Amino acid sequence: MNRAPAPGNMSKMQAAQQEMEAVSDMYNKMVETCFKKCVGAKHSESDLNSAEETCLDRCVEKYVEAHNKVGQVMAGTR
Amino acid sequence: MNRAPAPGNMSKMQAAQQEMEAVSDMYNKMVETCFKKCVGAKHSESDLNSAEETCLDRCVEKYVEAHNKVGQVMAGTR
Amino acid sequence: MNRAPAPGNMSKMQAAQQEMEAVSDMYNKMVETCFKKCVGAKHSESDLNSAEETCLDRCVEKYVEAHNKVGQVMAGTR
Amino acid sequence: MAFAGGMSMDDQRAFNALLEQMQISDSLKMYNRLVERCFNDCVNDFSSNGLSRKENPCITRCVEKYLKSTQRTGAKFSEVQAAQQAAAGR
Amino acid sequence: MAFAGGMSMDDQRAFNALLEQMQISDSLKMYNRLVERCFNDCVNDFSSNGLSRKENPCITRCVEKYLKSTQRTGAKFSEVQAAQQAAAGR
Amino acid sequence: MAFAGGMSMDDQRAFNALLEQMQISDSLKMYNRLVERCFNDCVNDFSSNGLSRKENPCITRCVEKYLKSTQRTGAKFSEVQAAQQAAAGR
Repeated sequence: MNRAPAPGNMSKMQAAQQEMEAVSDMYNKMVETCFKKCVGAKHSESDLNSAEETCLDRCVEKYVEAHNKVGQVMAGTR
Repeated sequence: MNRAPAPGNMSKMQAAQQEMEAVSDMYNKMVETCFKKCVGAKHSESDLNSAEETCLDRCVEKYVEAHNKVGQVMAGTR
Repeated sequence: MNRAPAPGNMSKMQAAQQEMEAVSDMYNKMVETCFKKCVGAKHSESDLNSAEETCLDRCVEKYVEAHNKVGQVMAGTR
Repeated sequence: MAFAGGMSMDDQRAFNALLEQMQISDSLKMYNRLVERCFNDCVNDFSSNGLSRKENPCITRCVEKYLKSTQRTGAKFSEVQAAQQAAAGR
Repeated sequence: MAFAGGMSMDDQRAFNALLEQMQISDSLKMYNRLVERCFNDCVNDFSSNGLSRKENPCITRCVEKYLKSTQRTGAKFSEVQAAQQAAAGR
Repeated sequence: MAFAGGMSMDDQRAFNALLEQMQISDSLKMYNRLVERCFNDCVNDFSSNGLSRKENPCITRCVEKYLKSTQRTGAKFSEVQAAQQAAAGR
């Protein structure tokens, strides 16, 4: 009577974990990159101004677009 | 007869592990940051001079102070 | 009838895992470092030119040499 | 998220525990990155002890700005992901 | 590699599963680093939506160049490692 | 540290094994960071093979300086932590 998860389920969980770690890693890199590109290192204000907000929104959109594009190039389907 | 750790203990161990990993991650970032700020990239000597030593000591103190301050700001108690 | 790996084997597997992770971490840092030093950030071409290829080869050789040298210095046998 | 589809109850429970652990570990690392960034941006003078009167409020502003920035980035990311999944037809 | 020497069959099987998992996780992280690098190098203008006509081909070239570069670096690294092991006499 | 408080003997043993593993993994990563930093700071010329007569001693000095720096930083960190815990009254 083996109570351990069946191999199929085990790998399903591991695959889910790896997918989540990959999304989280991608997200963290995006946050850092967009903060650096849009907000900079001055910190004379504690609020984002509207130029920074627009920049952050576009940065996220472009980052996801770039992420998808890299996959296409790697798959040779550019 | 379940020999696995009780759930409470399990999470105690995981919490301890996560706290240790967090301290270690913080420590490693501090070492890198203070080395860059105080020692630089020249390496014409193999010893730290006394200005670099004083700088490292103050850098560690300030880093820990900043670490605590960030927690206070995040908790809204600034 | 304990089916878990014997402690000796367990640590053999963990040691193997740690060695692999260390090699992989070293390799990834080398790839990043040599790309930055030899290829740069312009990307006006999609092929490596021969100067970049030679640079990458030498960079790998030097990186491994530096890796070994650091070990010697740390062991006090310089 | 559709990650946990097709798992047994036991596996889902284990998966949720794992998820929770990852989130804690993620937020601890985020905290450390935040400290590193704001320290780097705000603290450059080591001629005296303790955070100076210029460095202290700089760190406060940096943290507040960073948190607002993460919030905005996260909201936009969810929006973009939802649009993508709608476009992919599921 | 000589890593798995002296293990039982069961342990070798577990080790291979672990190895496979590490490789998947490694290649996912590599993908993310590649995106980060090419985005950083190619995208610097946020005055309009979507990747521009300059940014788009820059990313393509960056990815292709990075992949060629990793291939070359990997091949050279294997060569150097083999030479070292031959010199060490095993 | 007060981490392991309130654990059973079995858990403490498992915890110590984990601790040891983390320390090994940490020191391997530190080694790799040290190589990366000193290579970055000392090696910038790829016009010939092998570390040059300038690069070689630069790496030696960099490693020695980095190790001294980590030692000093670690000692100071312990001191600051101890003072904090004394101030917190435990």
